[in-house]
Amino acid sequence: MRYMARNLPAIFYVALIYGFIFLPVAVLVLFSFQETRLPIPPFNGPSFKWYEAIFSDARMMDALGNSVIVAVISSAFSAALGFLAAYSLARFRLPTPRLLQGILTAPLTVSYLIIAMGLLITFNAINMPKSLLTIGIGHVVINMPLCFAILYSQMGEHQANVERAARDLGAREWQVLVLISIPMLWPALFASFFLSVTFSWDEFIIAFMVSRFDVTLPVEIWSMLRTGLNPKTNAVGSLVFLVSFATVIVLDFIVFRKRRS
Amino acid sequence: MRYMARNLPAIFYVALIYGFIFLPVAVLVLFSFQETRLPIPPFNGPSFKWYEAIFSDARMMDALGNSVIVAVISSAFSAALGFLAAYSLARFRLPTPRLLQGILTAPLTVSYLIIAMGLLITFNAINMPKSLLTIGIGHVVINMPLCFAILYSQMGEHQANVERAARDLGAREWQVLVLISIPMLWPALFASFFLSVTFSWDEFIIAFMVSRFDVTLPVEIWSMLRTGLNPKTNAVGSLVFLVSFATVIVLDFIVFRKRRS
Amino acid sequence: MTTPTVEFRNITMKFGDKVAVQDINLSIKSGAFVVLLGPSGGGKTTLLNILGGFLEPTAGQVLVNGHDVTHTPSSKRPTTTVFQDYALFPHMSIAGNVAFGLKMRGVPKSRQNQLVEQALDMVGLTHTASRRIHELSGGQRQRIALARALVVEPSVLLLDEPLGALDMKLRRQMQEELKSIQKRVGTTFIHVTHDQEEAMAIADEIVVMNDGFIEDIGAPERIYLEPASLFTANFMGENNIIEGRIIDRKEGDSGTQCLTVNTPLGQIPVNCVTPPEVSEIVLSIRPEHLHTGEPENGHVTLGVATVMDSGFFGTHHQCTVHLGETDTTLKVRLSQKDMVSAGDVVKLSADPGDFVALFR
Amino acid sequence: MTTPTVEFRNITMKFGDKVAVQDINLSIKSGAFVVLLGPSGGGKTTLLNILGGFLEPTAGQVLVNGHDVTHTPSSKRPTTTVFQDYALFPHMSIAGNVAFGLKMRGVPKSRQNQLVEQALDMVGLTHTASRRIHELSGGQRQRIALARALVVEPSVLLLDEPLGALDMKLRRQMQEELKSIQKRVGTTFIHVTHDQEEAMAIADEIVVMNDGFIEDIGAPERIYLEPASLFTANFMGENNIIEGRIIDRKEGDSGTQCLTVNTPLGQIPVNCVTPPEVSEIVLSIRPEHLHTGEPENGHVTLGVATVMDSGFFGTHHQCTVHLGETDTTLKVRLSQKDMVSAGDVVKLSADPGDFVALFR
Repeated sequence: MRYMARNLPAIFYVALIYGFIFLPVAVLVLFSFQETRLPIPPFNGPSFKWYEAIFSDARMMDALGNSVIVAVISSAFSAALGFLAAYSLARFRLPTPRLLQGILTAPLTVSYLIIAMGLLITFNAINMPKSLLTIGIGHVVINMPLCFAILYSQMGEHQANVERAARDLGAREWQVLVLISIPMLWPALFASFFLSVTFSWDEFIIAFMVSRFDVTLPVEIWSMLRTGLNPKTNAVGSLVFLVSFATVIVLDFIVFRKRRS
Repeated sequence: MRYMARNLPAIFYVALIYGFIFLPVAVLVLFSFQETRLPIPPFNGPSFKWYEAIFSDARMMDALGNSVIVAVISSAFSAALGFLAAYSLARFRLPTPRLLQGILTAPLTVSYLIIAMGLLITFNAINMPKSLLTIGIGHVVINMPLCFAILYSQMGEHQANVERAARDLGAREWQVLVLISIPMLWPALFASFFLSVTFSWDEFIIAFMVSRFDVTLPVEIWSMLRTGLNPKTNAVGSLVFLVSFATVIVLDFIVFRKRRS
Repeated sequence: MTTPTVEFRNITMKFGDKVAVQDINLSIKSGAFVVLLGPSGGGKTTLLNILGGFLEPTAGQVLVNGHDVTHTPSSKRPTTTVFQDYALFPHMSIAGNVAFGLKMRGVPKSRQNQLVEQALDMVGLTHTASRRIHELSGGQRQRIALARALVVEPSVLLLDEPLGALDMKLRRQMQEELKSIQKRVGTTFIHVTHDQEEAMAIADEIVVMNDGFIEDIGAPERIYLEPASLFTANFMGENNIIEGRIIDRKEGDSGTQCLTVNTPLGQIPVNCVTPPEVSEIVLSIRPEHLHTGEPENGHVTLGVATVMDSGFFGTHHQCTVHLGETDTTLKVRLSQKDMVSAGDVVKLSADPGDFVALFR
Repeated sequence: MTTPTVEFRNITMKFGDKVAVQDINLSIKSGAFVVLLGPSGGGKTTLLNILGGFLEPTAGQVLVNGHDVTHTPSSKRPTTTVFQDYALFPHMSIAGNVAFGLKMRGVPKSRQNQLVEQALDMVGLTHTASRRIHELSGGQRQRIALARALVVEPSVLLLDEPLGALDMKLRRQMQEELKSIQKRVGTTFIHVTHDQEEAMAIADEIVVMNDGFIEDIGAPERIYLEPASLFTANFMGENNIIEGRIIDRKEGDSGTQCLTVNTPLGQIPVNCVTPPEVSEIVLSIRPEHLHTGEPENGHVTLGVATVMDSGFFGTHHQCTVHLGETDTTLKVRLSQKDMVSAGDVVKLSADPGDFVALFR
């Protein structure tokens, strides 16, 4: 009894919800194409001049470069360390699934603001100067639990059985890891890495608090926002959004194709 | 072949990773009990005087009240709207699971900074004054996709079959919803609500950008941080952490117990 | 003629391009225990869903007790369903589950309690009334689903592979129980399964479905011993299929024709009610109808065969034998105490009455 | 005496407080197809895992070809395993899967290719060599898992419910195939299953396990026809269990004792090799060993019974009958063409040789 007519209100409702969620982002993107200086109606674009302004702004380009470096390197560490943690934990039978769930999800619920404050105190205490390195360490702290949770969820009974089969056929532990476990978990490793990249790419508060001269793009946007919203800030914002959105789409696509082939 | 000795390195590694993740938070909490003004070693506590200072600070207490109001009301809306969206979407068979996964996860990957900028422009455009209401709307925008994803994941084939059984026995649509669907999804609704509460509770950037006079606790912490880190900021930070951590623990406990009984 | 309880008239169901059932006509009379049997994807569950009101057919009509219910929602039909996953309400007590349908019908509370108790008594679970679903075993859940569906006194009870989730022993036990409950309450049961043993054990009438069509309808004995189609012959238990050619047709007793069929195993006389026009046919014979040793009176000899392998199955031995002359491999079922082993040479014979001629 | 291929000596395995297997002693001779049969939780998979090197026993020793392997890791044992979920390597081709064990053993590449081709040929899947796992059907995956485990020429092949995931038809077919491959390669197979029909069909020797103990060991025919324990009698197919009391003991032929047992069905003479000291025993008789109609020569009559219900199962009818005088209910298997229905009254008889005396 799947009547199209009966479904119409439901379709309408889902569309409305999506409109509500994406409206702010859509407005942001729209006004980045505004011709005049003020991002208020009426819209008088489209104009690409604010995008041109960004790309000819050296500070902005530096920040973009920093963002990419921090995102890629910290994500590689997050995925690698998360994999090792998941691989270690998967060797045990934990007393209760609830404890396990707690271990996996607890770090994900700690606020970035709190982590930022904690990192700041820690770096002060050990006299570590603020730099891209400290931002990177901060991003590993927030992304590794995520990678850990994703990778652990893929290490089920079947994975354990396949590893057992490899051992049964004469493989040593390192051969099991290199020839079986890592190749089998490749899609999950890939997904963890790219998700970490998107989270690192648009993380603001940690990057702001543990950086000084070398800053990432979100921090640069923040300082621009001090002079108020204008189409240039919107253009940078849209760019940040576009990159992270594209990464998620590409990720979905590649991981999905990997699983089918 | 589960030798304890062979497992020791793995246990050690997992412990190390957890130490790394929780070290910043632990340091933050530790130095909130510092006796003197500067949060640097050596530790000379424990002293509760900074906690006393917070609770006698009227601005701080106002912010705390605001945070609670925004968290509870916005989370109630998020859970309710998310439920309706999931319930609507569960009526269809979507062409591909990939599309569905995209719909569910895409909003979760948009940066809070971008959403904050978009909201600011939108509220400016419609001339909506900054207030607790705008913060609340912002938090619904970020939390509803989460509630939606959690609730949708619980509406599987079995849930659909149980609803079908209720219809088969003569229940009308509203009876199915009230007598079957909502009671069956109660643990998931509960989980969505409380997770939203924790995310709203410690969200900073949206709250900062769309508020003016009435602010939430993270925004208040931010303004205190302008004068640098001190045991008082650490005490507030620890408090925020403690509340959200306790909420997650309670949530785990209640949802888990609900599922067993 | 009395009105059939259920009538499908030219029912067709398409999902996009895929045709799930095609132009089905089927009448089910009151009080029958009917089994829809077939492989998955054969259309049997689709037909059940159309009757239950969970699917609306692309074309055709469904009548229950003579009333057209094609467009009636499931909540208003005089049918109830026992689902494969039972679909019990996990947040209600056992009594709450059973009472649900009565509550929806506005039955007074005191009468509800009385009927729920009767229904629980029928399935032997009165003592569980206040328990919760997750405290019950699989077999008990199955019984509660049955009680919940029967308590509202439907005209037809639909059972969608209700025993699929149970293990073999429990399954056989529940089959007996289902059969005896059906006899007691007298409600028409329509039961979907892909297990031919289950179908034979419980059905008054079996409807064999394949690929959206009805292959055969009849009593279990008839379907097993004289399958109407090649598909049915293969689906219902093990079978040997032998190709042959009609070389003679004679009028037999009582309106049947007696065909003489030339096969690799020799000429075999077969009786047939509606003989085919073509001369190429196949004969089927079941493993238990092939005999070894000296042929009995009236049996035809089929040649000398070598045993390829032999397996013991408790109540019988199952062998594969090979007839060297004609390069034919046959499955033969021998008795428990016949001891044959690979390499033995046996004489094969059969009662010609056990051969069934099939032309589709 | 030759060394057994596998020897379990006083093997005990505890998981925390739970005892999975207790003090097992078992020898398996070279080239045998042994089936470990029992209900889940009976300890059979634990025993297999101890032999495969995936579990270390709490106490006892495991010997393969006379060498103690109790503490040898699985990678160094001359055993390989076919897992229930096949555990194939999803990121490798079929050929890559089969070659894995050879690669780990450092077999030269050209020899690898040759052996892989032979192994794929053995399971009839040479044409799939370059395909990926997900392109194969369940039965094909099962065959690849078999080829992968056999290509390294293990002393013992362990099969952990390898047919559990297949449907009934494919399952019976794979049973025959397993049996014939085992005959060809001559490797010792140890196969775990909970399906007694599967066990009877493929085993040279069945080891019945329950609750961590071995209940019975023997050839399928012996286990089915003369079960050594009440558990075995009930687990292997259907059975009627009748309580009785020994009222007389006589020396019989060839060292057996002939007991006379008083039962509700009358006095029944039973032959017994090792008679019990107690006088309270039970007799088991299979449904197919109860006959209706005039008793044959040498059979004992068991009384007059009323048919309670009767089901058709294709090759036979299965009935429940009730002996009113003694209030005994029995299961009886009648032939395909015996038509009885509920309410019929039948005379029951049986060959006394078909009764089995059980005392544990």
